[in-house]
Amino acid sequence: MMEFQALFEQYRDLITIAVYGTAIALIVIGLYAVLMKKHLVKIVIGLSIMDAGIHLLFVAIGYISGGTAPIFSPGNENAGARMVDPVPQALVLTAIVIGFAVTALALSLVIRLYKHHHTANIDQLNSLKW
Amino acid sequence: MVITPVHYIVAPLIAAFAIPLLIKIHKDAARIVPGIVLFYNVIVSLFLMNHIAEHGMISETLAGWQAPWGINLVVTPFTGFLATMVSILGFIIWLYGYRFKRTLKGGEVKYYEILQMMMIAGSIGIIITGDIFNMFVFIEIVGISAFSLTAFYRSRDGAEAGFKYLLIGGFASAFLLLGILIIYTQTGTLNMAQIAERMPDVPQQMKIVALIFFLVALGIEAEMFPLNGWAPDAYSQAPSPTSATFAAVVSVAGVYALIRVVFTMFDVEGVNNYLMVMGFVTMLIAEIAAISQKDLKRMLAYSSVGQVGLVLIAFGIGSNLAVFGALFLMLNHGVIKSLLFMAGSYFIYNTDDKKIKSLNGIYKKLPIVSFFFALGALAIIGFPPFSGFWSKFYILISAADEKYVFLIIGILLVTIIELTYYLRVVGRIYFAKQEGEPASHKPSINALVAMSSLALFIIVIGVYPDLIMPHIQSAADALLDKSNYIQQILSIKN
Amino acid sequence: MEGILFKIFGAFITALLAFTVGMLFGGLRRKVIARAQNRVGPPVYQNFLDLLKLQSKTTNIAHGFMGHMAPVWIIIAAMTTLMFIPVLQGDLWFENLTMKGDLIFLLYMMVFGNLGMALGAGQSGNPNSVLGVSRGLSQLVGFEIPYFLAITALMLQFQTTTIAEFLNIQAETGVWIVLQNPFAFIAAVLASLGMFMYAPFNIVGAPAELASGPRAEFGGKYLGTMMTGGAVFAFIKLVLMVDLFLGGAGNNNLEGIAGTAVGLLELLLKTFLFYMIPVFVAIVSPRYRTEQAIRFFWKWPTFFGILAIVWALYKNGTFN
Amino acid sequence: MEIIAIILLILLVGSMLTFLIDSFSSKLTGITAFLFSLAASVVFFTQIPSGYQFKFQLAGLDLQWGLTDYSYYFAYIIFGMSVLALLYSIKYMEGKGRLGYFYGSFLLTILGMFGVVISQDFVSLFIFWEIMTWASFLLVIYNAYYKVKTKGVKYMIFSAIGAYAMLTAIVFIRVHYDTLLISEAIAKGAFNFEQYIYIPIFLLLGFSIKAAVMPFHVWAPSAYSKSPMSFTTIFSGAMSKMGVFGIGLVFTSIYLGTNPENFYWVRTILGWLGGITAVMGTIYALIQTDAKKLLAYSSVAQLGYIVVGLSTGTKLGIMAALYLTVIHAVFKGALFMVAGAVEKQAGTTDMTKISGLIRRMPWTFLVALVSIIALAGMPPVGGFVGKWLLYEALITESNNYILVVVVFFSSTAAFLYSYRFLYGLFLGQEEKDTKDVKEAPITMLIPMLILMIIAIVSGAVPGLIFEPAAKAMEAIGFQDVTWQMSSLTNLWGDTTNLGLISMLIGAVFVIVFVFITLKGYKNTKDVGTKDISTSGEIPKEWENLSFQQDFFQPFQRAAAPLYSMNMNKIWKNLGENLEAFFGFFRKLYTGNGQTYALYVVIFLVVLLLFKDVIFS
Repeated sequence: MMEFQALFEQYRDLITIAVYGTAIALIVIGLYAVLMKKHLVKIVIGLSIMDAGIHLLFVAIGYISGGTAPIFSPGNENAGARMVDPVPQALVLTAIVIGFAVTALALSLVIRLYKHHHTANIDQLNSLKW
Repeated sequence: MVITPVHYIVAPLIAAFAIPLLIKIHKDAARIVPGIVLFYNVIVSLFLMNHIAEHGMISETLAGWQAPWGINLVVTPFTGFLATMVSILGFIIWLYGYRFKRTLKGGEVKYYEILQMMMIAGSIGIIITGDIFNMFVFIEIVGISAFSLTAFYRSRDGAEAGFKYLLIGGFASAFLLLGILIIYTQTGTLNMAQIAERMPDVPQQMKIVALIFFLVALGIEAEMFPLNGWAPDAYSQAPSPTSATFAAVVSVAGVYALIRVVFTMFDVEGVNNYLMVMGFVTMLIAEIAAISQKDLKRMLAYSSVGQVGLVLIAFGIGSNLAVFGALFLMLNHGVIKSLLFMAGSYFIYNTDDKKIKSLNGIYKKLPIVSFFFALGALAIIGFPPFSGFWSKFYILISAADEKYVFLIIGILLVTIIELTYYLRVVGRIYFAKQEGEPASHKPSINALVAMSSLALFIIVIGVYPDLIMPHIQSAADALLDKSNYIQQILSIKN
Repeated sequence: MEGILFKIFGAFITALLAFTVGMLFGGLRRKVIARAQNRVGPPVYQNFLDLLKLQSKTTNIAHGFMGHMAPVWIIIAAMTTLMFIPVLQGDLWFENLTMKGDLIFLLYMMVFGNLGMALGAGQSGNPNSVLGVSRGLSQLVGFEIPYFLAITALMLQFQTTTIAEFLNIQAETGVWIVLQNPFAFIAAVLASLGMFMYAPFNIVGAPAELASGPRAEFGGKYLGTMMTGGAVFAFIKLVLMVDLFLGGAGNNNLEGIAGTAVGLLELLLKTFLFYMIPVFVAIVSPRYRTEQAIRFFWKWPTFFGILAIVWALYKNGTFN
Repeated sequence: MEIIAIILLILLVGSMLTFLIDSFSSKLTGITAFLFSLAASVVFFTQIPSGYQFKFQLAGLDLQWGLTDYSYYFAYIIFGMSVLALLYSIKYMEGKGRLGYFYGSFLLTILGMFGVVISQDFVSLFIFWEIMTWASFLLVIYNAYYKVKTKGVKYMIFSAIGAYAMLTAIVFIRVHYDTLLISEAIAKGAFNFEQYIYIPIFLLLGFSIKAAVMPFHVWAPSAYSKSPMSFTTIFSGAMSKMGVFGIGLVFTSIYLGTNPENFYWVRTILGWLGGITAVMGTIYALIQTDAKKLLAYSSVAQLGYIVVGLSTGTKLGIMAALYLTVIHAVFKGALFMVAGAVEKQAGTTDMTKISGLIRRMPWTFLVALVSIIALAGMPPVGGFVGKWLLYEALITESNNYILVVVVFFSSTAAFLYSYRFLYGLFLGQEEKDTKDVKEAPITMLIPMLILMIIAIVSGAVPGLIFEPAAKAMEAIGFQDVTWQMSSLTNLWGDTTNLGLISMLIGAVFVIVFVFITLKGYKNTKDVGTKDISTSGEIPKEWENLSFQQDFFQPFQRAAAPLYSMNMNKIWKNLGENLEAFFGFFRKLYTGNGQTYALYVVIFLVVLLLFKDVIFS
């Protein structure tokens, strides 16, 4: 455990960059998928990826290097200072649940759209316009 | 205090889970229980309004955590006013829709009623919550209910509209999360009062970036141009009571969220001008899009967007009188647009066609509904002596106070556009020659009661606005008194 | 009481004078035209004979109430107008109601008769009559414009709208208005060409083409009465022009009947001379189509009319 | 309860009651409406003195209702015309559908008009103005089954432009002068040109649209002619006069409170607009083949005269305008009633289809004749007085010398359509299909005859109208308005003695009429219109002897350049181009969800890029 922590200390900046970079990359990839891909499922996947990126970002900002789990346990009453900020994690949990619901709904809509239109190309779904 | 704000949220949630069970006992439970819940919400609202009139604002904390840390629900005259309005309108819309869906099978009614109830409850949640992330959750609740309801008819267009709404709604939630993220990193709190308190210490750049994310995310909910591509589709494809709910409840909640964030949390210069300009653009584009619509509900949808634009203009002006006008307009728009959607849906029900041209001479078939539609049209344009006039009048007065000559002229010119298309429809209903025999579905008694109560409101408030004005005035005062809001919330320990 | 009787008697005298002079001038016109065309022509009193014949006809055809009323209208218009025009200046018999009405009133009253005739012609049901009316009314719009311009110019220049005042002004200054505002005179003369409806502006009643136009369906007592009215009207138009531009008549220092006689002679001379203008124009003119006539009136006469107003404003010092 | 509120309540209750009664008995509606309007006017004339005031608060605003001599003058017109029009309606509307709707809106319109004149603050003025507008809109589209999209809405759009111009002025009056009371605003000089010039301009714009002044007159002809005639009677007679009411109010206070130098150009512009309105109205009236349309255009022209009169701003000019206001209501009301009677009895007012009704409807013809004489402005009927005052005001008191000619041109050309109206409906060949036409019912004739008598009397004794008019002028700020009972005097002292003229004309009429009737009485044959001399032939039954098409063709050809300017077309093009332009913006909503998403992102990026510009 300690070794791992030491290793982590060594590459801390790198990991920070990696985490934030991954988050932003996920967001950009998701955006790209949503805006550029024509397939409905790909768009939904894009949305999920974007959400995932944001969630990652959230968790990343709450992280304190070397922190502990945000649990007050007997004998560990003064852990508050070293705790990882619990709020973003709570938020992310909620957001993941919501994202899951949205994705499920989106996919069901995609199925229905495909049934009606026999295509999953978003450019052809514009009977409602102007 | 017997009744607390949390009842707003708990009652619908319990009901939502209970309905699938209760439906086993009685098949009409799916219809009746939401009504009871919504009516209970009305009682809660009235009780709370009464309470805050005597004892000042309420800030209730959930799960025993004190205000800055725990989630709190806040009822000020402002949020209380909006919550009351939303719950009453929600109940009336339920009353209207009670028998509207009787042609559907029991199971579907269940989903419809639950979703509808959750949408209204979520909207109330948006309004009364004092926590920014909690607001996000409620926005998502409303969003998911709204996406599903938009696609409720399982038709080709319904699914398409639902998907578009969902796509844009997904963006809204993503950006909202990003905004919350930035705010949280800078202030370390999610309580809106505390955020507002700590906001002066936040670096200007961060503040503005966060604000922009909020503006875009909540702009989507508030149907601001160019973020409102989903709105006309969703309004026109959803079942009609849902369209009414979108106009009367969801858009109110969206505007509330935007205003709360802009007015309370942030203190950025220029945001007022931004609201004013974007509001005007929204209104202009929406109304000129509405004028050549061939589909009735789509026309009403664009008109709703236009009204929201006017509300944003008024909030953008930002003076006490302007906020007063804006709140009055939100109320009027909720009432009148509900009435229009309700009446319009009976037209569609009778003609089996959403096209405006199929309304020719429908007056003979549906005299009362036509009357309500005409009344609503006149009221929403802003003709005296109907309630719509006063809100527009106060907004114009407030604009004049700030010497926005061109804004006033612009608003009035747009009103002329609005007038044109509404009166074309009214003219068709009453005077065009009827072609073919439309089916005859007379409005049911509950729908008539719902519509008459709205019509009565329009006329009574139009003739005697003093009835409602003190409440709106105190709501406007409460919104603008930001420091009081912060102090109260952070000091209430109960 | 005596005054009123005297007035009524004066009115009769005036009417008689107007009737006689008008008929006589009508005859003279026919004679002059005949001579100019190298014919012998009818005798000067021919119009009186015509009238006698018409009035002594035993059967009369009426085309309904308005047809019956048309001559009445014309006489009303003629008599009323006559009463408000100073025939002889300051003369007891010919004063009538001179000071009780002004130019604007006269302008309208003079059209009154035409409308009556038009209505009578309308009821006859003869399309030719109505065609004539249509042309006549159109032409009316043509010549009234320069005429009104001329009159307005006079009003502006002399700050009055009463005809007797114009006579007084001319008597006081000793200069006829034709010299004080020549442009107004030109405009008025050109307009009066149309008013008399002789060639080239005689398409209204073109005998060959429209069967005499508005009068086509009138005969006997109706036509006779209308002729009477027409004669009085001719006199009125002439006297009005003479009053407005040529100093009027009767402005002499002689007392009693002699003064009246000299005044009448002066009046006859001036009106006759003025009358010869449209008559001579008629002799040498072909016929305009209606729109040509209207266009004509809206060009040069109107131009002179506007010039007259400018002149009047210049004279009364508006530009200073 | 305040008596003035009771009058409003009577009208409101009447409106609702008639609307409801229609479902039980449509015959009763007309009578009910008539009785309610009668009750309202009786209460008004007996209970409310001039100078009455009533203050109260609504919506946090100080409102005030009341009557000055000026508003009383217009109240005369409103109630007088309304009662007569409703009496006329009873028979006129008989057998038509939706009577409850018609009479309900009718009474609401009266309520609106009455409200406009009693309003002494801008908010109630605007409220009643709008009530009047939309209630009348309901009546305008009553007949227009196919033309809702264009005709009715056109009226409403123009009305709305006017109303909103007014509203703009009102909100700025409140800001700049901190008052909403009309009298206070005037006292503080709100209408002056030295201060906030857009306030009077916007107000004038608002009022002149209701008065159908160029270039906003295009709504009027179709709205007037498409409404039921009994409504057009007060539409043209009383409601358009609300515009006059407002212009008069604003204009006199500008005139009395402003340096004439600043005022000159607006006076000139308004005068010329009025003049051009008169000319355009007239020349379009004389080419119409529908009698209703002809009258409608003529109304536009007549309102042009009134505006010209107002624009002089002098005593005589305002007097002329006020006098014309009443007399136009009287004779145009009568004429619209005549048109309605013809429409009711003969089925149409298209002059190419009917003619020669004089023998069938003699009384109607009599009314038409007298009213047309008044319309043409000929003595001895009342219309002449108005024309005389107008000319004399323009010549003696104003310096618009060319304008007077324009007005004169218009009123001379008015003879053309005057004749056209009488000839087209009543004279000319009697066709077979109008043989069975009956005289209008007595309840339709009575209001017509009353109006006719007013027209005749006011020609001989115009002082009856001058008296309240002079009081009205004193109420809006003119001092020492002089008038005589039956003669007219201008600034230079020239008089026209109307009493004498009427007596003279009457005397000559009697003498000549007796003479011409008695002379050869037995040998006078009254023959029909087929017995005419066409080249010595007796025309056959089938021969077409009606001359109704292109009636004033020569004039039309001569005045062709005037006809080329068609305001209607200009507005129509503007409207269509605007809609096309709107259609272009509408394309932003492509219907593609991805595009919308793209908008969101682009909007976000733009905001982020320009954040320093937008949020300083």
